[in-house]
Amino acid sequence: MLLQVRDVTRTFGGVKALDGVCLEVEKGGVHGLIGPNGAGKTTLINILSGITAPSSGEVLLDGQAVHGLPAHRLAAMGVARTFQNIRIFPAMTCLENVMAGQHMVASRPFFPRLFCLPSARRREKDQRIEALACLRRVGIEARADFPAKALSYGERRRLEIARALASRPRLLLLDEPVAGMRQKGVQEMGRLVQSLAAEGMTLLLIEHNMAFVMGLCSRITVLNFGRTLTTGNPEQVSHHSEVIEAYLGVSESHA
Amino acid sequence: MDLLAQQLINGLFIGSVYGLFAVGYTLVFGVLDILNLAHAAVFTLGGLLALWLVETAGLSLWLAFPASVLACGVLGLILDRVAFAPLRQRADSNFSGLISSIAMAIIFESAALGLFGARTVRFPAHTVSVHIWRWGGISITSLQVEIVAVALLLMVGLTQFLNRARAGKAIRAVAENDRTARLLGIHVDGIIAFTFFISSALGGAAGILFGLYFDSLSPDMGRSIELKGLAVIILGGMGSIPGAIIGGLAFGLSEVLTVAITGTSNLRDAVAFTVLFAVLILRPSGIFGRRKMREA
Amino acid sequence: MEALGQFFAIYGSLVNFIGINALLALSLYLTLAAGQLSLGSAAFAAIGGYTAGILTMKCGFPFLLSVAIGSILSGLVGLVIGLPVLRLRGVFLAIATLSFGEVVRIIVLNLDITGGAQGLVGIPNLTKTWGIYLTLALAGYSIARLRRSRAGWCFESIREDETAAAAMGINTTYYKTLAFTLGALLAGLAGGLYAHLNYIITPREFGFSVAVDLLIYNIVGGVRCWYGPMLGAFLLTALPEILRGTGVAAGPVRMAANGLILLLVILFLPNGLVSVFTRPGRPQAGLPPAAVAEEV
Amino acid sequence: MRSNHCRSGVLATLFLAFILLSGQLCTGAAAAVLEAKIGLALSMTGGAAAYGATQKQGAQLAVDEINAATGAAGIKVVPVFEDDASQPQQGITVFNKFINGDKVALIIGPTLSNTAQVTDRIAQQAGMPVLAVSNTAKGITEIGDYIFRDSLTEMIVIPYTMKIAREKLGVHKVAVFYGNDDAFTKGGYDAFKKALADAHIEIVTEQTFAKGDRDFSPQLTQIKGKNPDAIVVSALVEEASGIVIQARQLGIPASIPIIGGNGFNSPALLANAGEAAEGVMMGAAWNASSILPLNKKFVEAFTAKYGHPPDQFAAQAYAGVYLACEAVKRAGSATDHKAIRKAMSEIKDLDTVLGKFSFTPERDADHTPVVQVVKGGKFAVFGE
Repeated sequence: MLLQVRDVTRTFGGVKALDGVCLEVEKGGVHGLIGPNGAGKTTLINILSGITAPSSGEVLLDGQAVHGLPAHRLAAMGVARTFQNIRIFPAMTCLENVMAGQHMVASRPFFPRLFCLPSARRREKDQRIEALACLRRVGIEARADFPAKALSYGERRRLEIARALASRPRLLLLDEPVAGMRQKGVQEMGRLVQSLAAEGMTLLLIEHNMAFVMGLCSRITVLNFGRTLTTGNPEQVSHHSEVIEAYLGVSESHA
Repeated sequence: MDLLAQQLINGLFIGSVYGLFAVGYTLVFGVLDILNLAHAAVFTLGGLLALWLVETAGLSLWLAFPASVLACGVLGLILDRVAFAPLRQRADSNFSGLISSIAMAIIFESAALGLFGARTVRFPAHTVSVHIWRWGGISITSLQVEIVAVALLLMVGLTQFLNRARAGKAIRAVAENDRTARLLGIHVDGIIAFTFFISSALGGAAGILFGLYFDSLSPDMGRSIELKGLAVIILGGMGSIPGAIIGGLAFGLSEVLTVAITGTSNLRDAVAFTVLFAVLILRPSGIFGRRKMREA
Repeated sequence: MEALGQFFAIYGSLVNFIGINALLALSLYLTLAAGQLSLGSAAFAAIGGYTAGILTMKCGFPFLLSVAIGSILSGLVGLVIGLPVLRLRGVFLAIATLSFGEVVRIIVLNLDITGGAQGLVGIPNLTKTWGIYLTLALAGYSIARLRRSRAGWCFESIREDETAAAAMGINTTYYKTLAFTLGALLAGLAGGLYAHLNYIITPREFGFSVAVDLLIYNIVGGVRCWYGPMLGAFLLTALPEILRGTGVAAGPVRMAANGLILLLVILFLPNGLVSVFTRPGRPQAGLPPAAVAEEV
Repeated sequence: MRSNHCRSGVLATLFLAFILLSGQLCTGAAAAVLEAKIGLALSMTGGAAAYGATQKQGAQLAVDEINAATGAAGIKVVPVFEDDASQPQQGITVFNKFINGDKVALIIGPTLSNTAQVTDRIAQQAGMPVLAVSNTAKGITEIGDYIFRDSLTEMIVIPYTMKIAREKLGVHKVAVFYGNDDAFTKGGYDAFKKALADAHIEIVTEQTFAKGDRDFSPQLTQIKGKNPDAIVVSALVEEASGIVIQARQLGIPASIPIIGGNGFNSPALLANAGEAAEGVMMGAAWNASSILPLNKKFVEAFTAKYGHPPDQFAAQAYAGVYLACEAVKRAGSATDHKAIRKAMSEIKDLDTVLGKFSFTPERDADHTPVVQVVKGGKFAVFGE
């Protein structure tokens, strides 16, 4: 078991965003996290990546308690993530974005750089090659020297994943990776996620696009009003009566 | 006892002056998240212009006051058009807006210096009639009462305006989220310009009242109140109108009480800024600020 | 050669001030490079300057030792202040550092050892032009080489997006404090050099307006590049003399010209003067069609 | 490219040399008239702009008068006004320009003592005479033997005032109120403190304000609570007016006099404080109401020219130009700084608007101060 979430609660000013959520993610494979708007999915991801601390409950990574640790500690333990509202570094080039993402794994001492030692140049060259590989991995190598803000929406999503990959994570949290994309983009993203899983990376995926989730995930957890509704394989989940109700209820109120 | 009562009155009064200055300041801050450092210069120009209208053009104060306030509103429009609107789309509009407002402040202040001279001047005596009431050792002037009243009226009136009037609601919508406001069909640029108009008009009015009460107007009169105004809008919570007035009162009282309690005035400003510092660290959203949730 | 001698005779002190201001601007740049808007650099310069000045004057310490101690003390204060203050963002941080600066200034004003308002008088004149520029060259070079080092990447990432930087594994608190402390260290160093330049330092030379000036140097020069702040400091320090040289009359007109130039730079050179010197070779100028978000 | 640069450099040098030479020739041609270039470093912008403006007016008036009186022989003043922006940094550049660029006969200014502390050392090193016309901080003339001043310091004015206050008004305990962030007002406070101790007057409370403050009621309320015989204030006129008005508004009776120093001696006090200024007492270097012909003529000419009466800053600047002129005239040269310095130090009992003027051996102003009181909306000499 790579990740265990036990009875996690998080309140914001009296409102319970998460209320005793439990979740287990096994090593390898793609785990889906779905639920209507406001179910607390992003809050959960924020807790898993250390951006928010849980009000109570515990989070175990490889059996080690990690809840309440700051984001950079969790990143150091191999958790990487993307954001729903894409947080790339707009003024950097794509390559620079990925190189910045190498923070956890790259050695970049100051003094060799200060004295222009060859070792510094060699290291930078290696890191550059590795960053280019990450860009190639997500299919935007051609954009390496473009400023990130000049990318298309889909490319930005990819860039953000490339940056996350640069830290060679064990667990990758993807927050709505295909939100707002057309069919073609969704398919490409699906292939990317699959190939990452095939390499043995564990992914936790938040998504609204049901077809996308059903097609990719081996297991799915459903959240509703801050509680775990159910966990199961796509087949089980899609036939779960409460799940159907939760989604129908939402779509009704939206209509 | 008289001493303390008088000090409380002093604090209430100077606090209202800070509040008056801060109301317009905080309005722009609330809507655009930008500090308009030219506000103090508009404040100065408002006072000096009204004086010029009274003294040189021979208008009565009742005409000069609205005329000058209007002119300051127009200055606000210019400010928006020249210094802020062109920068709005920039990623670093907080930084660059700050600087362009400083540039405008320099230009405005040099205009004040060039047009009105560097000397400290005042409204002609008896421009407004002043009564002084005394009870025992306590004294209050009618102007003090009027300024406190104007500050409170403005607080209530502006709050009502923002809550009730169409334009006021539009301002609040833009303050909340300009993109959503645009989607709702609000003419965002117009609303921002309007906000600048009101803010600067209020700044000008504050300048006139300030000049009337203290019998002293000079091109650099905005400087000393600028920092305190900044402190006040932080204390009160950014963008909060009642916060600006109450923050002003709190700041005024903290100054006065420092003098009253320690008996000396060396520490007055140090205490005020230490309080500000502490508030920022302990409660960054200010005493009355909505805690703006910054999403992760 | 004689013309050069003549130039230095008239503008030698200006050349010194440019160097000092460039150093101070660089110190602020360090903090800005990590995305933190500080208005406390002037206060750190004051701490460094007064400490160094007092040590050489009253304790007979050698020049370099005094300056080093002043710089280190300033850095330590930066560390202590930075830890709580850097939790704040944007304007709030600016105002917290500003109130820290005011408190420092008022303390200096009220101490006996600093000479109060009349300043610390009689500091030996030990700073030489070459010393300033050697320091500037070293500081500039180190900061230039900081880019692409571990800390450099961290600063840049935090400036771009603090939350994303944290999620990437950057200890943002550590690196923000590092930037702030290094900035304080450099400001203290510049202050120490400045103190030994003119026999005297006064609290007024480290006030709010100086803090704002330093910010202006950075924005006008450009904060995307290590030499931007130096360029800004150079141009704006020399500007009054340039205007004097071109015969713009002293007084309000020169002041207005100052403001106007600042305004033009900020409006038309979004990345500061640096953008004039960087070639538009990178595909930054002409964005590819893909720049427009195709979906959403 | 390179040779081009060289050539233009040579040309420029030749051109400069030509200009300089022709300048020399011109002065040579009109040998009968001694042309004295005087550099005036005044604060035209910044915090002290108000003083710089009136100083410039006073100086300009003196220059015009002197030049109008220049006949075939005599002295012609060429003033070079520069703005020190109330900042030491700019002051230094201005001084360097005067010394090395304009090559003036002597320098008048700068407006602020803080600036003078820095700039005057440069002049001293360069052997350039400086006449301070408004600096009153201590340690200015101590900078060196080229530094003079015609502004009587608070150290002279205030003890005299306190002596009179004690003798004539029976003042025994006072409250002191001063600006603690400004060299002038802080220096004034030091002078008051010493003078009060010497005159055995008790200080019941000390209060401070900062430059630019407009509200003084908290401090005045404290002072009122201590019931002093008088309030001694070290302030410049902007703050002085406000203090006077607010003291009276708070109900501090006119029987408790407010006593000030040089900073109070300005028509702005009368204009801005109005009736509240009645009875305010001040020790000052210049007697505005003096009926000596020289002073009367100055006040009239000034008022006619600028539409408002002069203040002490204007009077001291006006006197400064005359003193400078006298020194150049006596030295017989506008370039021999040594001679000008010597001539200046030898000025004795010269009639000026400040009264009979001499320099002390320490190059400070030496003339009788005056204690004035506001009576019927006008300055009057105390006791007259």
